[in-house]
Amino acid sequence: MLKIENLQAGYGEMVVLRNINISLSEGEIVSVVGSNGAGKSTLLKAISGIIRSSGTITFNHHSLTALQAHRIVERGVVHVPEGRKIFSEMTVFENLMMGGFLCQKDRTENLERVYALFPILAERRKQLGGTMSGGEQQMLAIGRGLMASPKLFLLDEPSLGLSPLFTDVVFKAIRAINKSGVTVLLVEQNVYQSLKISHRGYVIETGSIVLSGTGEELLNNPEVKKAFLGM
Amino acid sequence: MSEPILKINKVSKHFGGNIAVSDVTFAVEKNRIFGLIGPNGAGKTTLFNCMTGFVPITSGEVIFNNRKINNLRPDAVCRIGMVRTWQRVKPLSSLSVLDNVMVGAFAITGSAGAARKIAVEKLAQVGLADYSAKLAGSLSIGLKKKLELARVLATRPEMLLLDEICGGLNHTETASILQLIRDVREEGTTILFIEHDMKAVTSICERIVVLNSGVKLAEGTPAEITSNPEVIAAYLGGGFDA
Amino acid sequence: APLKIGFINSITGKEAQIGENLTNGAALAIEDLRSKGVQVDFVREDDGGDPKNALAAYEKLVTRDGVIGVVGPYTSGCANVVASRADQYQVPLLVPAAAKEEITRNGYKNVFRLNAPADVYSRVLLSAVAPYKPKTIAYVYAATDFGVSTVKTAQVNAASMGLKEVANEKYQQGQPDYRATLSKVKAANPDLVFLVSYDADAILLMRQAKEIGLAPKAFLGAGAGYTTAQFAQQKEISNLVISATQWTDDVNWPGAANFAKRYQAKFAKEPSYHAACAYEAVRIMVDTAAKTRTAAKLRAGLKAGSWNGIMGPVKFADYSGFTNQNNHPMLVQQLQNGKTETVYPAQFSKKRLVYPFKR
Amino acid sequence: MKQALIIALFAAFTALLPLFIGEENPYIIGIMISVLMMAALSSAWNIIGGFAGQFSFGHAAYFGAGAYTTLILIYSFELNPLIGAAAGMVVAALIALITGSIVFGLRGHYFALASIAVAEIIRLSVLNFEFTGGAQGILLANVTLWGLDLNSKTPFYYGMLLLLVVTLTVTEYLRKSKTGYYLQAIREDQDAASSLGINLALYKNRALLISALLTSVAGSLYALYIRFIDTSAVLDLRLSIEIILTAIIGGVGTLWGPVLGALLLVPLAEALRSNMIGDALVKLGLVSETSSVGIFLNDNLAHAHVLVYGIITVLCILYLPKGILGLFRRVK
Amino acid sequence: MLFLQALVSGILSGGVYALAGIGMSLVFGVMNISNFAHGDLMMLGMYLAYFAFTLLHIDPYLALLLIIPVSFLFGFILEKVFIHRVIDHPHQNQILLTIGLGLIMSNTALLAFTSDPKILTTTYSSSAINTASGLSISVPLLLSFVITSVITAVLYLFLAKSSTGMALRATSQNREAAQLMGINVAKMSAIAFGIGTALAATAGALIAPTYYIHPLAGHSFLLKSFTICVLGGLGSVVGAGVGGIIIGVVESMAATYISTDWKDVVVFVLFLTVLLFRPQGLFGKKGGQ
Ligand SMILES: Nc1ncnc2c1ncn2[C@@H]1O[C@H](COP(=O)(O)OP(=O)(O)OP(=O)(O)O)[C@@H](O)[C@H]1O
Ligand SMILES: Nc1ncnc2c1ncn2[C@@H]1O[C@H](COP(=O)(O)OP(=O)(O)OP(=O)(O)O)[C@@H](O)[C@H]1O
Ligand SMILES: [Mg+2]
Ligand SMILES: [Mg+2]
Repeated sequence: MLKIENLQAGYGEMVVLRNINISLSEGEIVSVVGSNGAGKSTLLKAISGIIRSSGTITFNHHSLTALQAHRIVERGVVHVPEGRKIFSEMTVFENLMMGGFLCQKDRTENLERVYALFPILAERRKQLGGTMSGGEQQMLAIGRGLMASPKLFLLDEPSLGLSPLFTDVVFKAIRAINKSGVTVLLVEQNVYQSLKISHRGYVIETGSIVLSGTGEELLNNPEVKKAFLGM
Repeated sequence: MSEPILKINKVSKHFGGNIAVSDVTFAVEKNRIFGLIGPNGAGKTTLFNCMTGFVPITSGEVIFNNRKINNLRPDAVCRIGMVRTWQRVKPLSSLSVLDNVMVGAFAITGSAGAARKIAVEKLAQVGLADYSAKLAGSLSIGLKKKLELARVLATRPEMLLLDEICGGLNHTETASILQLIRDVREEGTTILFIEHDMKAVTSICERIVVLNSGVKLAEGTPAEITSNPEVIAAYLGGGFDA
Repeated sequence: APLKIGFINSITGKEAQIGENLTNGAALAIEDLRSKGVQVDFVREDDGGDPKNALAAYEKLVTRDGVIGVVGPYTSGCANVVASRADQYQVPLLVPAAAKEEITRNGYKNVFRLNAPADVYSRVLLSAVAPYKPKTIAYVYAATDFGVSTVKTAQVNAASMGLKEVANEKYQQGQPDYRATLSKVKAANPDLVFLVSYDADAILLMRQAKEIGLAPKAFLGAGAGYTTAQFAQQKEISNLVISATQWTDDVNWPGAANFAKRYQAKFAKEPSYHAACAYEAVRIMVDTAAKTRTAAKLRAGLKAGSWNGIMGPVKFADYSGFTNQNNHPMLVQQLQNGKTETVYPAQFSKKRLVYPFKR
Repeated sequence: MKQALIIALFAAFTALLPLFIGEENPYIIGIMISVLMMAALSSAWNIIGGFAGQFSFGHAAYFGAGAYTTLILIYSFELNPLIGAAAGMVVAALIALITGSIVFGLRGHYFALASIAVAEIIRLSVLNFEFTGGAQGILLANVTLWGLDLNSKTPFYYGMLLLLVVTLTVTEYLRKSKTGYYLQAIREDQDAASSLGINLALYKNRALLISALLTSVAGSLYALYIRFIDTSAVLDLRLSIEIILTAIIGGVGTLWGPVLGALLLVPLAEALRSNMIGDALVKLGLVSETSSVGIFLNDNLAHAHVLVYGIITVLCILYLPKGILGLFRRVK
Repeated sequence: MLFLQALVSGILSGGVYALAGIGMSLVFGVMNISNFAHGDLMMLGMYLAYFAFTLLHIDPYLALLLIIPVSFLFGFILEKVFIHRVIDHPHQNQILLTIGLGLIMSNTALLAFTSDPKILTTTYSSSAINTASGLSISVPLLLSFVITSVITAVLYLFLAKSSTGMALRATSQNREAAQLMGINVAKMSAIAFGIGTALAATAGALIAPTYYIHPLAGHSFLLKSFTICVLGGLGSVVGAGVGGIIIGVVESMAATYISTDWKDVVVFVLFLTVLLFRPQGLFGKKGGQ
């Protein structure tokens, strides 16, 4: 479904990603793990068109490489960025509506789904996004992404700042979303949980893929254990 | 039991009709690592904001070193020895990583040379030495968290308020940061620690307060907290196995 | 070496509109001079209305371009600054149209002025209406050098006529709404309303005066705004407004009517008094310079000479504190049925003043 | 240390220049005085605008404070110009402290606009009061004052140079000191800065005060040099904007940026104003003076110089977003 | 009587200020840019109205139907060609760019139309309704007040309710996130600048029959527009609307009861006082982080 070949990306003159090759099949959950500054977020930004890149990215046989970010969203590739990026002077409800900017027909249905997942958002419908707590904003960001009816869901550290209870809720939700037919590319520092729910995973180190395999394989890989799981 | 350095006395904070913190009372003893946990939106960050003068307290008092500091400005709070990090990181984006930490170090020295020395040392401690010349704004999120830590350490605080400093770090990196925090404690700093990573919290904190919807739910040792059924229901859920 | 004369003017900035009239007047003068066979290198400089630029322009003209005489600058501020340097560089300066009295009151040997200074504006205007015995006066004027200077002298002149001041309103230029100010003036019910406005704010003021029904016995306009062709075209509001001017096209000075005609043909608009001043100043300067050829002799030539052209008789004299000042007789004109008519002093006028004002 | 050396070399070089140009070339010296003045003004602005990131659009107020105080004291009380300049600094300091107490609670756009409002209040008050000369301005008729020959350009040249060197030295000292770091921290993130112990109001006021004092000295020198001031020459918003423009085109927040900006913009404006560009084309024989192009240039370039200035501003911002200094950095 | 007259004149002339302020506020709000070319864009509107009147013989108020789309397009293109390139640049660069563009516009106008002011005289340019009690209500100001009110209401509804309006607001708060919602942020900026330009030009056209038309005529309104939109709270349409009327009334009252020359000082003092007690302006939101 998503095929990335020879991807190079960076900021200005600084190259961060080199020669990345990744593919995702429909219905998969794929994790990308790596230490801080390895380039995980950069990879997601390149896919969703926030930053320019060279190489080829094809999604459902269409090239995304030259498309602008908003065109990529139209194709169903939805990115929940790290750092939440909430519309801070809009209410929670308006934030969610902006998520559904492109697929207004499924709006009510999607909204129900989001409210069921994160009841606090329904409760705080009228609060300004910027005044929500860190974790609440994270929920809002995920909810807002869901409002766009993604086909491919790019999640950047969705559990960041969430309580253990909600971390579980989110991982369960990712599974459920995936079950409903959405392909997921997941970047997480919570390596254990993310690999556990993933079909496959990649390990990225200073901008290159150094390891790949099924979730199970990676979890049992001694290097992964040492580097990310603290074992 | 040693003298408490920080006393939170019936502190409340309302935002319009929204009660973020309600009548919270607890005390932190000198030279302890004290945990502050609770579900999202429980009021932890708000409590930090109240203590450091970023938002006015609705009622109650904050006492630091036997001094009431309710109405102190943020910079004054820092100068009497209490420094916080930001959950939503606030790098000084177009300054270099080194300069960021030097700004922290200037709290204890007037000389640029001395500040630079302290900064270099702290950057090495948190593992950012290789990044000193980079612009702070260009760091990845995990690295920015480390920068936050280095910057407050450079102020040599008497008390450190850490807001999810390990968020965005993996287990291995978290472990090294935790070790660093222990070292800092050894040097005489008291630490109040907000974190959702329960493994980290239980492994490092000697005492923990749990907030829920702005109210103090429980207080105790890690063992007491993790076995408290109310805490499990409100916060930990079934997924946690310590 | 060819004869070199400098010209400093404000062709950009706030004063650009009047500056353009001076540019045109000067251009016509040069054209006339060349057709008479006078070869002159005429170096033009813009000061944008900024005294610092005017000084730079003057220093450039006298030390680098080697001019032996300079015409300009237009604005009083710039003229003041340049005038204070003229004796240092010993290059004569002929000020064509700046009104500030000080310029020729500091005893500078190299500074000459063609036009009448600010105090004359109010003097002629008040003399023109004096026979009708008005009792009260109100002032409405722009907060500019010229506005303030003119009203200050008007206050002195009015006091000596026994006029009582009932309102004094200074305004910042460029406002869209003067209704509150004018209502206040209306409430004071003056016989005379003495106005100083530039450009188009004259039209604004008169429009709004009509709106709120301000109708004194006479509107006296001192200042460029009330003498423009554009103002005259707005018959509905401008009829019977009286104004002071340095020059009119129907005055019986030699060549005035002809100048007006040729100016109209060349620039497709009527000349303002600034254009006439610039024309005459350039003509006098170049003519004299052509005969004298050095700065020192030029100064003597200007001092000694006398001329009679479109600005009437010109002679740079020393009187009542002024030096090298042309004692220029100012004119009073009134708009009558869309036409500008010279109504005072009697020896230059064909029509009679209409008093009192009525709409 | 290295920068201090460069400043010293720059000062020595600039101090020697008039020996080669000479008193007989007052026009060039005059332009150089303008360059030095704009460099000093823009460097002084840079301390609050560039380092502390507080975009003051009201610096004309401090310039005007120096200029007006000096001339009023000379004109009305016949006081020594040095006393005038010192009094000007006191007035500028007062304005800075009052401004600071009003506007430093504001952030971003609000700050910029409030600083304009303060400057406009001062401009309009000067215009309306009598003792300031009002709309008529103040003309200093004296040619010598306390033994100083005001017609000579040399004292003003060295005066402005000294002011610039002092400003640069202060800037360099600040930049490497705690205060400089604190100002930059304030520029980047005020919350982060205050959480690290930085007293925002204190440091902002300190920066504004230093900047205002230096600016007011430039105003005093200007007033004595030109000997005529009115609100449009020394208190206008245009002056404030020109100061900022110079800093940005040179490179904001850097030591040498404002100097470079002044070196480029002042002569450029002068060349455009005096139609030197058109003349040069004629002199080089590229266009003939009597050809239609030549006549067009002669007639229109003179009118269009502000237009050309605008075009150059736009091009600079689009293609040199980091200023001239940024260009050098990139090449390196 | 004097009081009532001052109040009525103030409210009516405040209407045009309001429109100028709203245009500025919108550009502020959506693009976070202080537009120093705003006055020059107003000037463009004035000339458009003037030429529509003299060349096409269209009444200036009717000509709005033409002026609004033309100036919208002009603003849209201006954004696409220039402003767009500095959108990620520091604030000061954006300000200077608009200053530069303003210089280009006003000086091009100076070359093209000369510095002679143009006067647009309609049949109602100096007409007023005079009530029995002696109150005079300017006809052109009344008309433009009504037009301003309608435009303000429409704009408010557009921003609050329509999906493009919401997208505009989202873009103003976080460009990157807005992109990720599928919003074409480049287009949104251009639309915002287009609307801002159209509003400025409309304000210019509305004032043309009672003002004079000159290449630098917009400059008198620049500071006023800034004052209004800061007073009202940046980005707030309603705030700018109310701000405009407040400024109009304060000016008029100050001219009546203090003096004409101090009225601007009164306005600025009021402005600073408001900011001292409400740093976010009258209608500005405190917001989150
Ligand atoms: N805006 C930027 N400008 C310049 N460099 C950047 C920028 N953003 C990130 N980088 C650099 O790119 C590299 C990769 O960053 P990225 O954000 O992709 O890391 P990451 O793997 O997501 O790390 P983390 O786990 O900390 O989020 C880092 O070295 C970072 O410093
Ligand atoms: N400025 C504000 N206005 C209104 N409500 C606010 C404001 N700031 C915080 N809140 C609310 O107060 C509550 C406490 O927020 P706080 O940020 O303290 O939570 P937290 O415990 O730090 O949560 P997290 O773990 O998610 O960071 C939240 O429900 C939040 O929505
Ligand atoms: Mg990342
Ligand atoms: Mg928090």
